[in-house]
Amino acid sequence: MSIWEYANPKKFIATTTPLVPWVLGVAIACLVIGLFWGFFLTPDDFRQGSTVKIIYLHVPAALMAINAWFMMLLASLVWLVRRHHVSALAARAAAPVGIVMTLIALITGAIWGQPMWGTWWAWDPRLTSFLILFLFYLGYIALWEAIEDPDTAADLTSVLCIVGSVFAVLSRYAVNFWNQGLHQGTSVPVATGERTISDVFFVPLVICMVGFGLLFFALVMVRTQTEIRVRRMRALEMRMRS
Amino acid sequence: MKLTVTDLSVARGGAPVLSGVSFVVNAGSALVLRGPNGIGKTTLLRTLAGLQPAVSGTVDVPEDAVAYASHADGIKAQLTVTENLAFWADVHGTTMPDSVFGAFDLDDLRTRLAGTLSAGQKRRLGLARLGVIGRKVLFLDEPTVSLDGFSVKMFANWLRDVHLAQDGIAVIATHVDLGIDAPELELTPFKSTAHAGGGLDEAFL
Amino acid sequence: MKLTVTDLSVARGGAPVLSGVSFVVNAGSALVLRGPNGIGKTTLLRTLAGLQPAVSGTVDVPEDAVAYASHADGIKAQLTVTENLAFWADVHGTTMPDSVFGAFDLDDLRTRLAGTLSAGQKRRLGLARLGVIGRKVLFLDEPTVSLDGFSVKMFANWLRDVHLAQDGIAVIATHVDLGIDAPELELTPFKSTAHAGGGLDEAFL
Amino acid sequence: MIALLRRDLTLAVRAGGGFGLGLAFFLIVVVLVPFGVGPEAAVLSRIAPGILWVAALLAALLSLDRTFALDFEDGTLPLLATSPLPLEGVALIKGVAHWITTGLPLTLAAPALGFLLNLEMSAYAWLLASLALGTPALSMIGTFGAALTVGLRRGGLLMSLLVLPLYVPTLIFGAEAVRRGALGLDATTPLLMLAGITLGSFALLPFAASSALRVNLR
Amino acid sequence: MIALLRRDLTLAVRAGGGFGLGLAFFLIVVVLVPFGVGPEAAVLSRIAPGILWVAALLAALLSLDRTFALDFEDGTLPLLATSPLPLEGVALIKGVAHWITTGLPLTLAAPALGFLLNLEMSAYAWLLASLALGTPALSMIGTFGAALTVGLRRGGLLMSLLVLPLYVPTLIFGAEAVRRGALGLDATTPLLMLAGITLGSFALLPFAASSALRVNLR
Ligand code: HEM
Ligand SMILES: Nc1ncnc2c1ncn2[C@@H]1O[C@H](COP(=O)(O)OP(=O)(O)OP(=O)(O)O)[C@@H](O)[C@H]1O
Ligand SMILES: Nc1ncnc2c1ncn2[C@@H]1O[C@H](COP(=O)(O)OP(=O)(O)OP(=O)(O)O)[C@@H](O)[C@H]1O
Ligand SMILES: [Mg+2]
Ligand SMILES: [Mg+2]
Repeated sequence: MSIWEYANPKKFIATTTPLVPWVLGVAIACLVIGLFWGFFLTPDDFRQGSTVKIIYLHVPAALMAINAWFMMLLASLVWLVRRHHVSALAARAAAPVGIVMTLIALITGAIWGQPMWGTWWAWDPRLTSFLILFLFYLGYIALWEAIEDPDTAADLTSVLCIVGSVFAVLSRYAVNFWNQGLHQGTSVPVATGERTISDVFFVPLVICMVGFGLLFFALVMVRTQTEIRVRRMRALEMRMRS
Repeated sequence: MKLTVTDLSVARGGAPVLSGVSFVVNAGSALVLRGPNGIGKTTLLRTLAGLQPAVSGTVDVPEDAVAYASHADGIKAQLTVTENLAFWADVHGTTMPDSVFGAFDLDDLRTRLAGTLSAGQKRRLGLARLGVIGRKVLFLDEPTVSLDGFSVKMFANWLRDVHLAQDGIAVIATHVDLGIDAPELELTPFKSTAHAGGGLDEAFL
Repeated sequence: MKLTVTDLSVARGGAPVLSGVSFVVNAGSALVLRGPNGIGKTTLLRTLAGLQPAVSGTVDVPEDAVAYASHADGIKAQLTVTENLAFWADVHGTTMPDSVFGAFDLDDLRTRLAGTLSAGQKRRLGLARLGVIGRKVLFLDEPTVSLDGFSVKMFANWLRDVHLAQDGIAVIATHVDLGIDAPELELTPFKSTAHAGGGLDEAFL
Repeated sequence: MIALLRRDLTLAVRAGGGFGLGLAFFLIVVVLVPFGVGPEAAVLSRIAPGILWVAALLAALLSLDRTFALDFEDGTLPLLATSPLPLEGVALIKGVAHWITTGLPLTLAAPALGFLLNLEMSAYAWLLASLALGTPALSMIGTFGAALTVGLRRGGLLMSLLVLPLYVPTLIFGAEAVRRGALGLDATTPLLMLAGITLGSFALLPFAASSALRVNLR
Repeated sequence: MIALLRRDLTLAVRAGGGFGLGLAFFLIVVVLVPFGVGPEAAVLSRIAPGILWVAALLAALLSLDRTFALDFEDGTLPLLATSPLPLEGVALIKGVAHWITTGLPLTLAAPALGFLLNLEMSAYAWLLASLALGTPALSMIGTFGAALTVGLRRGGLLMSLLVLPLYVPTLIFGAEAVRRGALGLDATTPLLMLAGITLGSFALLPFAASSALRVNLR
């Protein structure tokens, strides 16, 4: 059987319903452990003092903010090519979660920036491109909300998501070109395996990242289920009426 | 040329509207769609013209022969009557036959800005567009709204003597009597019942 | 109450359209305006309703009893049928009679967004507004456009049994037969001749 | 009149977040300026009061566009004109509705955007006060502009052209108040002027707007 | 397609100076900024490149608004969709027409407005070049946004929200080119990037726009 069978709304709900409590449970466990470990069991950084602990919220949130957009892009492509309703709804469900992640990254970053750079906000490329990402999320969600017919909305937001992705990458480049910035580069490059961060900070950070990832996954599942139920109610209403 | 509709189901706003509509219209003949308000005439015509997808069933017609005309007939208020028609002729790559002004009683209005026409005059201009674009298969949604009796007759004459006589096809939704000799299709029997299914949201049930 | 029109001349876009129109409509009766497209029915009705000034002549009618309704009937697509009507009831300080939904066959459509109605259903909603605002003198411009036969009859019934029966007045421009028993006024004889004068630009001649 | 206000607000919400969009535009203009001007904090903080006010003004302007146009196109306006509501009241209500959907959220959000432009700490109170006092004037002046251009197909742009010069005094006093605040000076005078402009426009412009509407309906 | 272009230009002229209005808006934004920011020449000259570009962008945006909306409301769009013109062509032509009525006059007028903001002498050539290369991208991106929002009643504002983030790269490279010019540096790289964005948009966005149109017509 093919993976596309899960694109059937009924099957999707049946499969994910038992999954959600587990994923959510593990996510919360990871977050509790990771945050507790990070906040209370790691030493203060020799330069940054205790403010370094913001990293346990900031970095996972930033990561998920980007991944959520990737997921939306994928789901949009699936919707445009194969027209599975669940994928369109999943994209719709992911957007608010993604924008909240973006906001968490922005806000924790701003709080961090105050002691580190002496300012709440600086037009640093990394920060700036996050702000742009926030705007893309905002536009995407606004477009979903503005259109009455769900299929039309799904089509148009998918087109927007694809075009938006291209321009988001372009903006990232442009912003780099425009300003070299204060924000540090990545210190957890997945590909090379090198890292510039010590193990004491690294292990709880990874636990937090896993926690955020699973939390995102669980939230998207729940929200997709809700969207499916909304559509089902709509369908029932139509049937009653005609 | 021939318009063949087989077992067509159409939906609007996610709700099934009509189902199981089948008919054939041969070259040189017209079909009049009848039915009470809200039965689905507009939805059916838009589907036939390819402006919205069918839920199921097929519409068989050469796609580049189709034209659609509804209440909103794409008239630009800031262009004159002639300019409006010339634009559509240009878009369709045809030349504008001068006879069209006579056929739709627009002779005196040629240089008037379309925005200053009365309701009926504007509608005549919208219909004249059909005489300009040279399409063979016309889907007309209430073409004679706000026309006076004389103009209705004029339009019927054009349809019979020009369009159908040249092997055209027309499917017309209307509530009034056009005075042309065409078979009528009452749509009430095709109304989708509650459990007919086929709406776009069916997948969720 | 009485509508008295004396020697009225009306103009549109600077050109005289009709001149010397006089008539009286008594409480409880209607007048049907007839005439070919472009003769000036819309212009006359707008002048009667006070939306544009008359060139000469007088319209005598209590101003706060007047309502005007045309093709564009002020329906908001994003509001439901009930909300649309409730808004107009509120604006006119009346209470919405529940019977109006029955009278215009809107019972099943109460909670539908007006944007999702078919052409005829929308028009019924526009007419239902007249039953809500409680105005006594109605100026109606082609009220039955795109209504089916049954709905036309329903509207005629409402007009006769509700509006006129309560001493209302109605002046209606239409090209179709409404099936109400009212005197007709053919406007063709009042058409302004080229030298009739009375246009707004007369002062420059 | 309450019915009209309620309807306009309902429509603003139903038509896809009427409240949010003016705000979003404000946000975006404020965000775009640094992309144009460059990221230096000193420059940004210097021009912040002016930019915030210009952005507020443009946001108000853009959402004005269709205040009357929608009601004109679907024939609501002639119906309102023959209703018991005075057209002056209609114009006033439109101004108020525009302020609630645009000016108010804009005022509340402005401090957050001040951060982005590195606005001086001392200026925030003045920013809030000046916007609260000044944006109603923007709404009412804009409503007048919308009434003037309601019948025109490309009204939006023409309206901007007519309205922007009328916005100049409001802009000058508003930005001046914030700038003085940023410098730690007293900004009571420009604030009083703003209040005066707002009161004056609400007292007089509904009449001008309604006569413009009446002419456009002919 | 030429017929469509010709008609759009005629309509722009007939509807009350389509050419002039985008320009006028540009002028007014540039004039308003000194009112907000204050009159010091040094500050103005520093921010001039950015402000000119932001103003150009807003002018382009505001006149976009009804690119498709008018054709949608009066039913032209479904008729074009069933005509022999490919919808991609329609979208492309709309972009071109928008550029001719807005981008082109704006480019030509920009140097004059540079004077108002005390732009450095060395920057004028770059200003012209960057606008000439960048404004077509603004038009085409905006046309895409207009196609997305054509069916919505309050489309104008939503369109701005969708389009402005897409404008960011164009804005950055455009303003950067002028700024480098003002500092007497070489600005070839940003200009090349601008040209790339313009070419890319004209190559790809007509397809995205036409698919959005098709969906909106359903
Ligand atoms: C609003 C402001 C900020 C935003 C939007 C932001 C955004 C991001 C993003 C997207 C990442 C993930 C990068 C990656 O892993 O590749 C990240 C990581 C990080 N950020 Fe921020 N940041 C902000 C402010 C700050 C501040 C003020 C600091 C402290 C000086 C900071 C320090 C870090 C650190 C240490 C990392 C981890 C980098 C790594 O080790 O991978 N950020 N930030
Ligand atoms: N967006 C929508 N959502 C739900 N139902 C809709 C929507 N749009 C239209 N409908 C319904 O679909 C049905 C078919 O509408 P359609 O416009 O095709 O009718 P019609 O036969 O053309 O009627 P008329 O003679 O009044 O023009 C109507 O009952 C209408 O209320
Ligand atoms: N702005 C204008 N400039 C010049 N002439 C105009 C203008 N507007 C309308 N007219 C003309 O005025 C005349 C009267 O128009 P009106 O709309 O009143 O006619 P009508 O009787 O309502 O016609 P219909 O039955 O077609 O609705 C028409 O001949 C019309 O062409
Ligand atoms: Mg219909
Ligand atoms: Mg008329």
